[in-house]
Amino acid sequence: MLFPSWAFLLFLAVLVPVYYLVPKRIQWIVLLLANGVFVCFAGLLGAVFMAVTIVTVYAASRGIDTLFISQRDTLAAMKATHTKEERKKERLRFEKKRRGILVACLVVNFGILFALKYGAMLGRLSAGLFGTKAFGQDLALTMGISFYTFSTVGYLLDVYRETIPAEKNPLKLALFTSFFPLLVQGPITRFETAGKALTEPHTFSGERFLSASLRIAWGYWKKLIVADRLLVAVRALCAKPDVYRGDFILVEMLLYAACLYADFTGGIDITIGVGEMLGVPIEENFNRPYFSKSISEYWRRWHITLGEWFKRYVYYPLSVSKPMRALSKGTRRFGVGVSRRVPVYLATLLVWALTGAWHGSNLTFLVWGLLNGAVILLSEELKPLYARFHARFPRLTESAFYRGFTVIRTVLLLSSLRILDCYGTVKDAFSSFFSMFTTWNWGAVFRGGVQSLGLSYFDYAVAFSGVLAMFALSMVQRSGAIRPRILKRGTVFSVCVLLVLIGTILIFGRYGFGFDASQFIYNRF
Amino acid sequence: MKRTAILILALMLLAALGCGANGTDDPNAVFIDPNAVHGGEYGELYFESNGVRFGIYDEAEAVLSALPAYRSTFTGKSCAFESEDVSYFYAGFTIMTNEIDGTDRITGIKIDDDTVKTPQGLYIGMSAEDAAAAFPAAKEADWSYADGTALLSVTIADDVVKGIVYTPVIPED
Amino acid sequence: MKRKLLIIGGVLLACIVCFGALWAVSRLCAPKYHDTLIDGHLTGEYYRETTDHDVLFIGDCEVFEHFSPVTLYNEYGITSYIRGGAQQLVWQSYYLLEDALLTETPKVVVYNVLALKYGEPQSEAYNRLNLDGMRWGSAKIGAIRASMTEGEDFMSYVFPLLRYHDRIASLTAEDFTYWFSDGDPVSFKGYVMHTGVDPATETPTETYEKKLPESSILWLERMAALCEAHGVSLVLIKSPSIYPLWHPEWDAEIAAFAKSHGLRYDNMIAENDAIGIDMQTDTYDQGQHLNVFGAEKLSRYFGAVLRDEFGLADHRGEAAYDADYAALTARYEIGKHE
Amino acid sequence: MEQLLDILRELHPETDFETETRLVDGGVLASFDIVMLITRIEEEFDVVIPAKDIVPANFNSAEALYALITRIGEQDD
Repeated sequence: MLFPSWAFLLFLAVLVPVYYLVPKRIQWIVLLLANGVFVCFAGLLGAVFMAVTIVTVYAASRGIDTLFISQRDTLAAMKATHTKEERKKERLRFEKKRRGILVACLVVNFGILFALKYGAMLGRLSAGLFGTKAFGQDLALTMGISFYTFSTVGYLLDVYRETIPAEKNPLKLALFTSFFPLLVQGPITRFETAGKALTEPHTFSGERFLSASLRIAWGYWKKLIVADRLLVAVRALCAKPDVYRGDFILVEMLLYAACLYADFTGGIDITIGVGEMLGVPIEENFNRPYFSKSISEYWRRWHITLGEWFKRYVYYPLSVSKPMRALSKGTRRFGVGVSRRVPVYLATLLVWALTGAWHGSNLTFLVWGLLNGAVILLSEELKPLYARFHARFPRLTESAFYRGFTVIRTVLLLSSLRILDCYGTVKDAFSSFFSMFTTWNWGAVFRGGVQSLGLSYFDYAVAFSGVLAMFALSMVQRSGAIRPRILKRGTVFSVCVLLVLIGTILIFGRYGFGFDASQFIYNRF
Repeated sequence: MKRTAILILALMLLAALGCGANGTDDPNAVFIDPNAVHGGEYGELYFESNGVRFGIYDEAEAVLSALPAYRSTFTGKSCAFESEDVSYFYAGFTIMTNEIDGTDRITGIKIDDDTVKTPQGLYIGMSAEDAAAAFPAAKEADWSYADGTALLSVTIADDVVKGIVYTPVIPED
Repeated sequence: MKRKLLIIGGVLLACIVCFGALWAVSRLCAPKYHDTLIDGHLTGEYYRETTDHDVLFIGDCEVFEHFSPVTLYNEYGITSYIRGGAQQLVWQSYYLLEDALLTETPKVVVYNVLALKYGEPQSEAYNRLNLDGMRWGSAKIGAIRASMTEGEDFMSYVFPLLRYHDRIASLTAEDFTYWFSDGDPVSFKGYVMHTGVDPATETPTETYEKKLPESSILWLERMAALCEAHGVSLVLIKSPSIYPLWHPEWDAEIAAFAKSHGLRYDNMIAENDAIGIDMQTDTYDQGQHLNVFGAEKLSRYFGAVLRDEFGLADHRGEAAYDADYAALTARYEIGKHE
Repeated sequence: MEQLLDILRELHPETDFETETRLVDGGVLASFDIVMLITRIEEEFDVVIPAKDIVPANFNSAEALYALITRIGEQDD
């Protein structure tokens, strides 16, 4: 059940009042039932896989927790009677047992994820997938499996690391895993924040409801007016790599950058808005990413929760793991510089390969991930060169022009990498990208090219003004969030803003049956 | 499009982008819409009469003027809308045309009686086995054989070919 | 407390203004069907009627372009109305009849059987043309649910803005002139007049299914039962167009159906000697539809049949009808001589 | 403590590590630097920093980092 559907709006319209009318004690149970309905509605098979994940993670986390307790008791008992060596041996024995449980659980969950994702790939030879949007639809059967698997496994790893105690009540864990807004486009939440808040009682507050509605409306606004409209042109451009080459690729890059931003941030705004409406805080997933000045900064502001997850549970553990440390010592022969870089290089590339694979099962995503990793490493290596450049031209590098230039450079760099999302094969992606430097057809783009993409001038005008509105909002957000300021000017003003948003969505949104007179070809065969 | 000079090493990718292109295409060529409809892509599913070869989506005017005069015409009106498809009656077959993006194009060729044969040798009234022998590929496709933009539909009733018609393949995007 | 009231008042006012604006935009964007695609205007015009009707014609363009209520009244005093629509499918005809029976009970209902060859929903465009103008009620809901093609959404019928919002980029003068008014009727009690002449030549042949779709016959059964329940005589006709073709097997099937249900069935193509339609002068599109001269001939013929068979009263002389049909005839004559 | 400050200055000469208390949150230490830092600390202090301790709280300031190193040091007694 995707966001722009009557079913989802009806689901919300029923859930929110009921959620606030039932006694506080059973609010979270109502939410759990709602999640159940949502998941089953999306597909029974998906519900089965989710149940497996919840059961295995719950069992593993309780197992690990009890092992911690018994370890503490036995060690305390042995303190008086055994030597330090024996106590250390005992501690290692417990650790081995806990690791066994953890690994078993990880294998089960990531096994399901891998089978569903790569099973789909082996079965499908069709053209390229789009970033997260097509990815979400592609696995509609198993609604949001990549999101809830990651957040639930993250919880298990936190328990394994003793940063949080295991949740005693399995239903509360089920509530965390199956929280319905997260199943469409994420983000990947942490148990400490969302998990706790889900079970706490919440009282209805008019202002929070209004603020949440504004955010949801803004999410729909970006999705239906900008994203779904530009997607038509992007799809047309990507469908025929042999026809749309040269400067079309630059147009494709820019359209796709705006389209994906509007779609992804729109979806997340709806998710966080729904969470806010139910009193559940959800981590921000974006922080005005297109204003980043470097690629590593960009990946700290785009899809933040995924980046955090990989850093916390893959990147750091990997880079300090025994094999990595042994490797680092082993390469000391080639000099300190090399031995210090080895763990970082390997960890970064592996994490980025996994990030690529997470996005989609097509080879293009893997290459996209590795390229991202390579560019990050490259820009790190060039840091000294940057420093020297800054030193020689301090005045230039402090100027606003240079800062603006770095922002544009980062956006173009990321958009270039994102071309890999568009095409089914890596060959197509690369040949299209490099055609930008060999073919000069800027004239053709504006003489018939742009019109052949399925959008009228009106559509381009609406999409462009939509992008301008998003850009303007980002500029305003530089000095703090905008919603408190709207709310500060009174309820009536906020309601007016909300109604204007809803009105413009209804009129300019790209949805429903287009009134297309040409479809009336009277066909008698 | 002149681009400013860029720090080569750090901006390896962007530098490649900035070096501009040596124009291989004619810069003011009008772009041909790849989704537009045009004739000549019907593969082996064409029809031939009086030495004139034509098929689905060919321009109607050219074909009609090349062929000898038609017997008469019929303009099919849809109930409410102005879109018209015109039928041109010839000896043994009928050509149907429709206006697509401003030009009249052939959207149907129907064989009316046994006085004419398709290039593959199919005619009205032949037995089903002879038809299968004459055009095996069409038989495998359950007598609804597509090639390029054209679709050949053969109607068979009690083992005799009753109807042969070429129509456009409806793309299911 | 006063502040709270102010807020609630302000919010309510904002909502009213917003919904008002959306209603206005919705009316602006909805196609008007007045100067172009006029067939879409027919369903709604029925509700302007002030007098009732002894005969109701229902069906597709072979009905609303073949019978002239003006001729029927001026020749025989028969009061009639045509509830027709472009490619009006059998279930749409059923529900339009059900809708009409809410407010009046005619003596005779005449249904053209050509549309029986379509067993399932055909085109979203035709659905909107025929159903948007319909009065809201169980009949309209039934008609929409039975007609919706794949991808159509019931809510877009309830709120037309959801369907036509794209049209904001392609509005014409017509949209603004008829923004808030429906404009004068485009038909003469449902009859759409054509004055052109385009003689018939030859019509294409086609391969066809021997038997009419099962679902269509079921709907015809329901229509017969509905008429019986209201004590209305149902007459089945095949209007005398020579194209689209009405195949002999279909004709036999309907004749059998009529016999088994005790209904009258006129295949007007076969009865043409009595009717006297000449497809060289009485058609405006090579025999597919009759022009005004053909329609008058057919009305003169069928009026006598209906009067004799069903004993219809001659309402000429009754003030209410005379006034109504006099105005209609005046407009009719202007249209005929344009 | 001085030894730790030398390592930090080697990575980022332009930052004043005595007073800075938002090394990670402020974006000074990227994930890249943290890994390099850990390998250097393990060389200098011969101490193994487990993955679970790599959290912003421990790396936000030099003092916090030093406290972490000493804590891990005692744990193995």
